[in-house]
Amino acid sequence: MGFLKRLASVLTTLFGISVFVFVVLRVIPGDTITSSLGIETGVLTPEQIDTLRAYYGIDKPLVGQYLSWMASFLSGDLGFSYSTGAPVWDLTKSALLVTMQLALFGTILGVLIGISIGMFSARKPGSARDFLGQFFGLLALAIPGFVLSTTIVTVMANKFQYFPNGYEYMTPFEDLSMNLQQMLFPSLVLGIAVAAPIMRTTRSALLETVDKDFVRTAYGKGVKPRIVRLRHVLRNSLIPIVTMTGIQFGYLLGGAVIVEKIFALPGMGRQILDAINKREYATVQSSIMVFAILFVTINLITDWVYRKVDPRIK
Amino acid sequence: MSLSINNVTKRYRIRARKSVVNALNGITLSVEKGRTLGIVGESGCGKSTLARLIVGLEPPTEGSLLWSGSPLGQGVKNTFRSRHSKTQLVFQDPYSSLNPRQTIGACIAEVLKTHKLRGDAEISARVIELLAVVGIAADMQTRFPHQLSGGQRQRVAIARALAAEPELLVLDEPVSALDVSVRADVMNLLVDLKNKFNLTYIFISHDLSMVRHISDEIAVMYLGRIVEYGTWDEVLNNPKHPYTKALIESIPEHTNVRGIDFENVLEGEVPDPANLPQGCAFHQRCPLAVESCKLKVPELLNATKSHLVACPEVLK
Amino acid sequence: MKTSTGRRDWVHYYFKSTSGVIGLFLVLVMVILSIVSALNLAPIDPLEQNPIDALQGPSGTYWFGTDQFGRDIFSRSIDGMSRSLSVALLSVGLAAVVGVFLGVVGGFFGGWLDNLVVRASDVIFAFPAILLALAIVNSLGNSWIDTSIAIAIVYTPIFIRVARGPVLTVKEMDYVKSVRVLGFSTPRILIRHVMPNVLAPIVVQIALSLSWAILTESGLSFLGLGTQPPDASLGLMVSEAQALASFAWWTLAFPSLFITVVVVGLNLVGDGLRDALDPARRSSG
Amino acid sequence: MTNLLEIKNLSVVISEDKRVLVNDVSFEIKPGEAVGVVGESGSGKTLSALSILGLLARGLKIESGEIRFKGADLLKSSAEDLRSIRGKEIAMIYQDPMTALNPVMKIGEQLQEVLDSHQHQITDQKTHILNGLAAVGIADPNRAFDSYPHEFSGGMRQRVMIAMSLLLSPELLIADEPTTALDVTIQRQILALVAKERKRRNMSMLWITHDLGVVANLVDRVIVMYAGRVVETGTVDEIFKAPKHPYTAGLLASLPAAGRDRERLESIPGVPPKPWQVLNTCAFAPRCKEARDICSSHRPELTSNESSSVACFFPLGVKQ
Repeated sequence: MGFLKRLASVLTTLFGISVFVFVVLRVIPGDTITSSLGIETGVLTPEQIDTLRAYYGIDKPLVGQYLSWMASFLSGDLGFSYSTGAPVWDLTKSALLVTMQLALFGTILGVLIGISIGMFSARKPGSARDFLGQFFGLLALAIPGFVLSTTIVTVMANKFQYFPNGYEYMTPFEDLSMNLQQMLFPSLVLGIAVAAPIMRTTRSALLETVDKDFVRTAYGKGVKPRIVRLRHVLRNSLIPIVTMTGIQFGYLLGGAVIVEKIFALPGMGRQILDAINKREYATVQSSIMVFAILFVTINLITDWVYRKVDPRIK
Repeated sequence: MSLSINNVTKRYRIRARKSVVNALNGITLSVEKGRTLGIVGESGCGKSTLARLIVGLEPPTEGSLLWSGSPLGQGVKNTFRSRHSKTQLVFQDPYSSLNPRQTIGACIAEVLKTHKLRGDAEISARVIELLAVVGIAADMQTRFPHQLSGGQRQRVAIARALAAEPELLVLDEPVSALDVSVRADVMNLLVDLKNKFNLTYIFISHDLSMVRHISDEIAVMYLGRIVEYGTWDEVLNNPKHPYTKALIESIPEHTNVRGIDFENVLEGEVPDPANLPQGCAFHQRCPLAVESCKLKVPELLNATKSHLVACPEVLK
Repeated sequence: MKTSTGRRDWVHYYFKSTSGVIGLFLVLVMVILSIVSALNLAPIDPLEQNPIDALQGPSGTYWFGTDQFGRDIFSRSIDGMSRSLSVALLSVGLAAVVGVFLGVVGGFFGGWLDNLVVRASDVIFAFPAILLALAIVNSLGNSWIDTSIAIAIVYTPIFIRVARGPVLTVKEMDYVKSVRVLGFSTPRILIRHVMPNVLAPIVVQIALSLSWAILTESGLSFLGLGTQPPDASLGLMVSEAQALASFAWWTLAFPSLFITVVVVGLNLVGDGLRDALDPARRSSG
Repeated sequence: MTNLLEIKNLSVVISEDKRVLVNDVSFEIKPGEAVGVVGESGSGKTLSALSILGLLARGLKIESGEIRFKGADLLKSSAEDLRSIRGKEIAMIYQDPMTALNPVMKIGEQLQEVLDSHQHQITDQKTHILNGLAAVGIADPNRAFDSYPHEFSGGMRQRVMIAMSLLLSPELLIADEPTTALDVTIQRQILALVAKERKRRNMSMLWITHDLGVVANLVDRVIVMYAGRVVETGTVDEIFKAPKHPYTAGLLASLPAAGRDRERLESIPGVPPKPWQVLNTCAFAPRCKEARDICSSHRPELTSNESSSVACFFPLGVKQ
């Protein structure tokens, strides 16, 4: 597939996403004003309601509402936060940085842990070490992020009196050391969650590749076993591992919602959660759209890595 | 009654490569009832595409396929059933041509029930009869395909095709996937069935020795076209087209120890079907090629009354 | 060559795997506890408050201890489990029916319909699952049916993919081609010849999706969406335990254990089924 | 003349349940000799060949026997010694050229790997590789060097495999059905190439196939295998002109050939048994026209007679 075709497909997906977000967040809940202002609607004068309706654009038919939302979204106007009055985009910029840092650290940790344990397990399938590796994978899969986070917070804060997330959040530019300490546990929680499926993929990909004809060819021509494992087995196994990492990234962004809440990080997840609780629909809608764009971008990158790893895909 | 294939062309559009593959190009053939037409060629020559067209799995892009005058290939809805029951197909790989989750008895009974070929009371007797015809004992009918050997599965596939009471049987490499020592048995069975049920066969194979064994007429295909056609004797004992000659010479015969000629080997690879050379598709590999071969696709012309060759150079 | 009938082979094979049996046992224990709770047979009413007994450790009366209102954590845990399992069953049931139908039909017929199905599932895939569920619950409401619908929407595309992939393969298999040549009707081909051969990965996916649905449901209630107090829910209990765990470990430990046990069990069942239903993994005969 | 390779009483089993797949197989290859092993699927021909280089798949193992290469038992040599023989003194080419090359490595890298893995005197390695590719009929070796396997057809990939196997001029080439997956005109090209290179290098060869026609045209001596055992050996003329084992004779008669009766083929009834089912009887007895009581109660041993040997109580063409 050519680049243009790929781009066209991404744009179609984004279009679909925007329609979906619009339907879920604006059409299904019904009248935004009544639901967002709740019982307070009664205290507004009809003129005020009309002004607000015009401001939110909900005096227009649905298609018109969609178009005006998209038009302002694309021009960088994500709307205003009802409670603070600040432009959503200003809030989003700093929150995005937090979430991306978290996601990046989480992915790196997850890939490192996942691939190492996967290789550790696959070396001797059916052995005690394999059992150990698989047991870790299963637990990492089954213990929810919020349980792990809560446990870490409880143990660290109460038994070791160490809880960097209790202090005000620092960006890496303000205080790098503090920032890294604050990122440590959240990234670890996300990393462990991501490591489980990567570990399983690594293990099964390695075991499948070991039996491939070209591995036999490599042994047959006298290549040293260590080199066969790295150059032939691992390199070919990377293809499904890359795919799985891409998929997990989406999970990780979702996990960020919970982890950011527990560890008090001002990221996208917490922004959306707060907005939901405060019933700020403009913020929710635009933030979710930003999230989706981020996710689609990650998919594009995965795709690019995939092509690098597998020369058969043009 | 006969099969006539008139000027059939099949094109596939390959979207990813933005190209068009001419899998079949102006194929014209006819088979008289009770005869066996052998079709031989290497991978990419279009022989399996032709098989799918004859049994109606796909429509031709151009041209028509008629069985005793009525259309075969085109999807005419109201004749769906009759069309399918007159031509049946036996696939190469007996491991994948039977539903793995159906017993072999159920698989044959399903054909009889669906087309109401027998009353409910007679179905089980008919299943046993069909299995007996192909040499499978009645107590095997409760087995699943994975419990049978390759040869047995191929017999079941043949019995299932016969259940539909076909007049024309298309055999697409029916013994190529079988063990050498069971091939002869299945070939003999095919010959017996043809005589017993007065069937017409189209026998498709890359294996010239099998085609030679069973065919009355033989068509040699290369890259979507017929390059030579005639009685088996004419095509194999007096081949005209340089490709047919190379094909025959390439078969290592066990009856002729050290007989294969390794000095004069047909060089080159089969061109990409999506990117065929101008003129005769064979000219780049052909020892006889002249300038004119690069310009014009040669027509099938008569060498004798029944023997057609698509090479003007050998007819001079 | 074996002479058994092949059809029941996978059951036999499943029970040969220790981890599969353990998984089934764990799931069954949780299911039975849920039924006990659903039939109001729990030892203590999960909503009953006994302020005198607040924050008691595990004992003969309160097996898992009590929370800050003196409510019995064991009864609340099995009540929460029954709520989680109900949501998981309904959501995965919906997702499987809709997803498998769309996947099979799209894969088998292809064309614009298939394109639409694939595009639509791409769109849903472009959201992190919990975020999407969050947004939908937020729009629909907090009842367990709303939660189930939200989770069903999130997991439908997975079933579309799991069904569509094998259909594309099976459609090209010679045995499907040969029944087409035999003139069988399309519904018959789909139901009798395509479906039975794509069922295995779907069954496995159901087991795995149940575990994900439980994780998603408990995640949502942890965040305060979904089940509302005073009703019991495992996620909500963990959320409330955040403030209590430092001096009452049992408030965190037991609800967490329940979630983990049922998810481990479902995953083991899924893996066991995958091995038992895949003929390639047991083809030593 | 001493033998280059000698296999004695080789048995291969499934590790898990000890079912026998190769049963007490012995044969030898002399320097410069081309030997063909013929058999159907499940006859143990490929497993015997893979055993030589210790390349059996996971789950299979050599139960007993000796594999002597230039006198030394490969089954007793260290992993490192065996590795230094693979690809240098004994090379192998495989059945499916589409899967035998690593899909994510360039062809040049994969050939270079052979040179990197062994000690040798070759100084200009790249030129050596390019010459090797040119010698097997690859038109543009420089381009091939930087290409990935998927850019080549099956025939071309098999040529690359052959070039790779010949890089260090091995003394023995093991070929496991290398032309089965190819079209007949391409098969002939590959056979011609192998025949030419073998002659030029005076290399020994072990050619595994189910195709009797290929064997008749390519090798000096033939080993016929059936259900995990060797049933007959002999020179190519002996096997094809005067087969002694009823299986060999039956197989030859069952094949259609030019000038044969077109109505009926001489068929062998039944199907081949699994090797572990027929450990102590003649495996072919249930399908054999000549079989008597002793054939299904005792196992016929391979008995030699000058250049040939046969495992049959009632060999054809021999006065009882």
